[in-house]
Amino acid sequence: MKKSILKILSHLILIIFSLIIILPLLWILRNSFTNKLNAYKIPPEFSPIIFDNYIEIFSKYPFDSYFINSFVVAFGTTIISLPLAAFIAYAFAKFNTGGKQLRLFLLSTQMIPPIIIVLPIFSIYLSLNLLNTYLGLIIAHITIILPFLSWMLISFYSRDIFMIEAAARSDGATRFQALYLICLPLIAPGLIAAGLLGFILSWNEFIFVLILSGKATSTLPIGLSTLSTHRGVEIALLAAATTLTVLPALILLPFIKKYLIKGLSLGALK
Amino acid sequence: MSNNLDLSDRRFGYILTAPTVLIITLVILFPICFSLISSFFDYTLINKSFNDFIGIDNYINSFKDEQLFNSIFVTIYFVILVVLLEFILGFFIALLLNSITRFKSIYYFILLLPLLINPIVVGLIWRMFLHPQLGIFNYLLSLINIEPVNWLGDPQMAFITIIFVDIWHQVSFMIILLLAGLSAIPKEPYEAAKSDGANIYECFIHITLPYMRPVIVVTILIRLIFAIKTYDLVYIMTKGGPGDSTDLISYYIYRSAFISLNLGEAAAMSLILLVIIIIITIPLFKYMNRLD
Amino acid sequence: MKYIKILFLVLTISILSFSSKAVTLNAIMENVPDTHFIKELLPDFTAKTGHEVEMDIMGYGEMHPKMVPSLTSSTGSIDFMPVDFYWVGEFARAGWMMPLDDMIARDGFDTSVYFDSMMKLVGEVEGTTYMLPFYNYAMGLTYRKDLVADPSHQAGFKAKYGMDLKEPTSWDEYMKQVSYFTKNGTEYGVVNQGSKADPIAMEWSNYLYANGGRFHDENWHGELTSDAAKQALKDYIHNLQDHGPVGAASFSFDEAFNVAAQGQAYSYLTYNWFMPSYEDSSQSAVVGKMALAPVPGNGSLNGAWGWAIPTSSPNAEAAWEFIKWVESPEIVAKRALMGGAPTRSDAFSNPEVLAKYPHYDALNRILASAKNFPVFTYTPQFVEVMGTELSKAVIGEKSIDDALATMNSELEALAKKDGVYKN
Amino acid sequence: MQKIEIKNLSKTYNKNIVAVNNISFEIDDKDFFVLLGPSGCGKSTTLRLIGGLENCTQGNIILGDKDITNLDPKDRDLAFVFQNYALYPHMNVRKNLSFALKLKKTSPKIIESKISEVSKLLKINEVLERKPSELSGGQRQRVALGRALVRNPKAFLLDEPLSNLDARLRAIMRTELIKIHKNLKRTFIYVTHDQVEAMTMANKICIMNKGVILQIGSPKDVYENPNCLFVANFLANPLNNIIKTEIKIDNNNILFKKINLLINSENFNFNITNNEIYFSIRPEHIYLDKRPDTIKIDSKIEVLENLGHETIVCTKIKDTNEIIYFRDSKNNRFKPGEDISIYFDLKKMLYFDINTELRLIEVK
Repeated sequence: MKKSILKILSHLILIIFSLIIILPLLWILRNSFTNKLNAYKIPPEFSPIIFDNYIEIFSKYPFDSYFINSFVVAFGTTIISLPLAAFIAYAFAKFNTGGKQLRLFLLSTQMIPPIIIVLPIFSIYLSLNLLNTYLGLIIAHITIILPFLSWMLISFYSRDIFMIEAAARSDGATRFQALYLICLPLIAPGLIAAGLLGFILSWNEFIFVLILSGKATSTLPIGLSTLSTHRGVEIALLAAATTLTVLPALILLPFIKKYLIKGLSLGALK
Repeated sequence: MSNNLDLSDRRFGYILTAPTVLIITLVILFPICFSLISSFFDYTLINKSFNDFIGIDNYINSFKDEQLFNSIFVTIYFVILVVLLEFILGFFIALLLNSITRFKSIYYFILLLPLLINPIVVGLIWRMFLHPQLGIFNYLLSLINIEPVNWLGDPQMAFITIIFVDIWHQVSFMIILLLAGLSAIPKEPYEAAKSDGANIYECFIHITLPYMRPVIVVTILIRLIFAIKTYDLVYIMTKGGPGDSTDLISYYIYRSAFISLNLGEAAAMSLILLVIIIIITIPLFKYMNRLD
Repeated sequence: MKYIKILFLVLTISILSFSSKAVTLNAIMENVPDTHFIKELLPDFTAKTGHEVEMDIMGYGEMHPKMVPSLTSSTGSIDFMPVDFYWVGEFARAGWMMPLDDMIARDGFDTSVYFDSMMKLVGEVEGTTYMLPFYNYAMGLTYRKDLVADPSHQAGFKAKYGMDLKEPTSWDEYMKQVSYFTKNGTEYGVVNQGSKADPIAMEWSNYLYANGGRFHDENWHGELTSDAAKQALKDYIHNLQDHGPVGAASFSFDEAFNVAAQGQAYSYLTYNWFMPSYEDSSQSAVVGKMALAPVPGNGSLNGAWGWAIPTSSPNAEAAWEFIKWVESPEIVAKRALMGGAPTRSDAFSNPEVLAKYPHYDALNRILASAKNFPVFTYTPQFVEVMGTELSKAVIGEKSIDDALATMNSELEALAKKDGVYKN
Repeated sequence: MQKIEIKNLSKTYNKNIVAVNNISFEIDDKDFFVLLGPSGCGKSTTLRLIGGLENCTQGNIILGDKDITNLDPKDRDLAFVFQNYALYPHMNVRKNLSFALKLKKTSPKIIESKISEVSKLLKINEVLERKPSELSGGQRQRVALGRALVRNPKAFLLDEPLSNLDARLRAIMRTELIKIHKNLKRTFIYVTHDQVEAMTMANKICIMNKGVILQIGSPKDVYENPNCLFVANFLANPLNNIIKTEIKIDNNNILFKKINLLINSENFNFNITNNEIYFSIRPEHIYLDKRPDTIKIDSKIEVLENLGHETIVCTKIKDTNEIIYFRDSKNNRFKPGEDISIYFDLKKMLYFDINTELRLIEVK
């Protein structure tokens, strides 16, 4: 009895919390189907649904290419960063490679405002012909995302996981096989969470893309900032573009369900 | 004396570490050294040369700069409040999410959404919502007879508003990390504790917290660094105002680099900032090492 | 050896002349209507010259950071660029702009079609022409002409102040109108753009000029502690707090415009090109009700963008072709008809344009009398200082005198640093 | 013929914590070799060192005639069974069993036949498609064992494999392990802290404490002839009776002061340097009837522990505070508080030096 009351209370709090998160987003959704005049009308009035904003962001602005570029860069960054982060975190957790100094070094590179580093990187890229390329953007994003993912994953390599790894080693696995056949699947919740954050960080990164990209490789944040013009914010277009921006979450949903919600039962350990 | 196996263990560690360290070093170390050097010169984008060595003048100027100190204090308040509130709220929500089984993915999906929205957009849309006359917030408040709130036009209120919007936007970051940590805790200790008659609170103190400690420390550490680097939100929402009530240090440095084009001074301020961050994070870092 | 050299030279020249025949010009442009209009007209340019133009369109805030790294490097990726008057001093000082005098003389481009003040703002720097003016954002008074024309208000105003209600020409008259229309016919007498940095700095400059003040004298000695400046700031705070909406201290032009566009304010001192926006029924509830006038008391602040060619431009000659094309009378007239904000004065007397946009008459008057903001290397920094100090004065964190004194001393310090200050 | 030789093996953690201190021993082929000792004695570490899961600080491990000290675990061909099984939680039982074979690139056919053979032997053929988390403790234990068996390794290293099972299952698995060992004819190295397991399964027991080896020998040997007090104490069920006492020798008699026990000195031929010693007598060497070479002691019953098939009797020796345990094969024979006479088997009494705790050697 007491348990079910607790459950209901939990859901109640979660519903309120979800509402706080989602109501502003629904208001954005609503504004994406109206024009600026109606978006700002107080008290709000019902207005006929129009799709002009969605058409305009693709006809007047190259949002299709912003989307593709964002996907390529964020996906590329995540795919490359994740294994590297998993490897270095393993080395930190298991062998304490490089000691505290290396860990602190890795993190301290991220404590400097990106504005300061991006200009020298611009000069390097200029001479290497990396400006306005996917590769250049992905490399830049890896450097600012990798340290965080590495740190995040250290704590997921628990003693239990190393024990199972030991079993694999005595079963005849090489160090590397034990790492990717056993350890990586076992830290899947951590990897998914890290991958998600890596993707999000790259998806939203602004300064590096601004300086290092060009027309061909500009990502969504640049496109979105375009809508804040000197003649005012194109709020209806912005609402439409934002609505599309959060769509990738739908793609991520099955992964979330599989790895994060259930968690990985390590019940077989004991 | 170490034997071959120790050696090959260590070698394996180096092999796994090398790619990351290499990339980071190649891409970031040069810019950092560059800015370190430029901080000792009158190095501006207008006059890009290392001709005018001025020693530590940039640092002295920074220390004399009242605005900079104001920014540092504003940033410290901001970071502490944001990280603390987001952590408490995030941990609470993560625990709730971890305890339920139904509709979990729906909640999760919802809280993921704000993270996918660019901070610039977050700033713009919230500025619209919080418009004193034309925003939906004050309209809703007016329905229950509350006077229009001056969300961004009043120094104290603007600071609170920025913090609120940041929490709205970023609290999910905490939730995702903490929930991942929670889902990696084995179930057995809880079952054992419950059979020993422990209540929820005792389970939390004696099982959840100890298991979660490393994840908590890392989460706070990472969030702390991100919070210190926040600039887009104030750039969009307040431009650091009214007055200089929301003038975060990263935005200050941004202006010094891109508006004043004074890279040498911006670099000096960045390095001062770096030292401050390290001073703040080292206790956390030490604490974490003690856990191993 | 000599022959090889000659051969090489011939080769280079032929390559250069070939490349000048058909190149792709790259530019970073602001996301404003004019940019989109030019984009629409580009096929005409390509047909005439064979050159293609690739425009990377972005928000104002992103342009400067985006352009600067490219300008500082020896091999540029930008062929021509719009330059905000903010950046003119800085770009000239850094040597990022190519002098255009030779080309102008060679091709006989007539620069007298631009207002003098416009050429001073975004044309010449210390006698050298680096830019041709592109589009203007001079500030004016936008106000509710329907309210002014309303007989009941005319009677009421006359009864209260003993003067006729009409388009205000003197500052005092305007201040009375602001006071009159507050909570009377509409919600607010005025809406201000009080947000930090450029919105408040630009807006207050109109107040300064309208009160007869100025930033500095000929020798760059600051005049911001003058009585006129004090009165200007007093007026500004008074308007913002007593006759404007709550929260105007945080408004950027977007918020302020929306208040006016929703019909909640009698007047808004702002950029003239908000007029087409007021007439756009998808964002305005005051279609046909707004009028533009010079800021009363000859207070209009000038503002404009110019066209420049970076010294690092790989295709300078083709870029000049483009600027000549885009500033040709026909194209400027077309841009004006599409709803742009041109700077050529002939566009303002074009009957076709005037028929479509009656406010161009007022704009003509504004541009003829508009005063410039201090243009020097440190304009952006000075705007920052102004933004902070004015904002502090508005929220009461600093007294009017203190804020103005700080602005004054910072202006002098920056002018000294730049070398324009003369003893 | 694969003999395992451990030579001067040491393991030190963090430069100062010595887990294993210079140990040497040999394991013959097909031995069931048990490393026995209390927790933290270094037995598990020794096993992990042999398996290559830890790197030794010093010493050598020789398998057959090959030095495997620095060999990677995968190249040692030794199968490990872990105390908590360490099954791969993300793989089902079949995949758990086939993991090692797949790594060796064994053909699928052979893998299949191996798995069916082993799973039948261990009675887990019904659960092959389940994940470890869906198995009972006993089944998990069998899978862990099966994972080692399918590999047909040179030797099996078992680290307290039965300790997580309940008493009944443990007894069953014990016999099964003995059977498996007999059938496989392979070397088993088995770590446990349970002397019953050690005694029943081993053909050689190695008793460790504090990182050093105390005694190695057959179960009978170490049981009957413990070389030190620790071994004597550890190999006893339920408890060894150990009494620290002052002795007094006069003429032909020796007096154990603590319990007022006077025995004839022909039963006590030791050189002692101290007038204090430990002596021990196991519960099963205390009788209720007089037999040859026994000595009578009067005592009073304190507590009776009825185990069903026997009773553990706890008595207090008359006029002392010393408690003595012994076993009575009949139940419900006594009542607490009752006075009884018990008989120590003089031939089974063991004596230990008070300082070194080593067994006192009989002087001939």
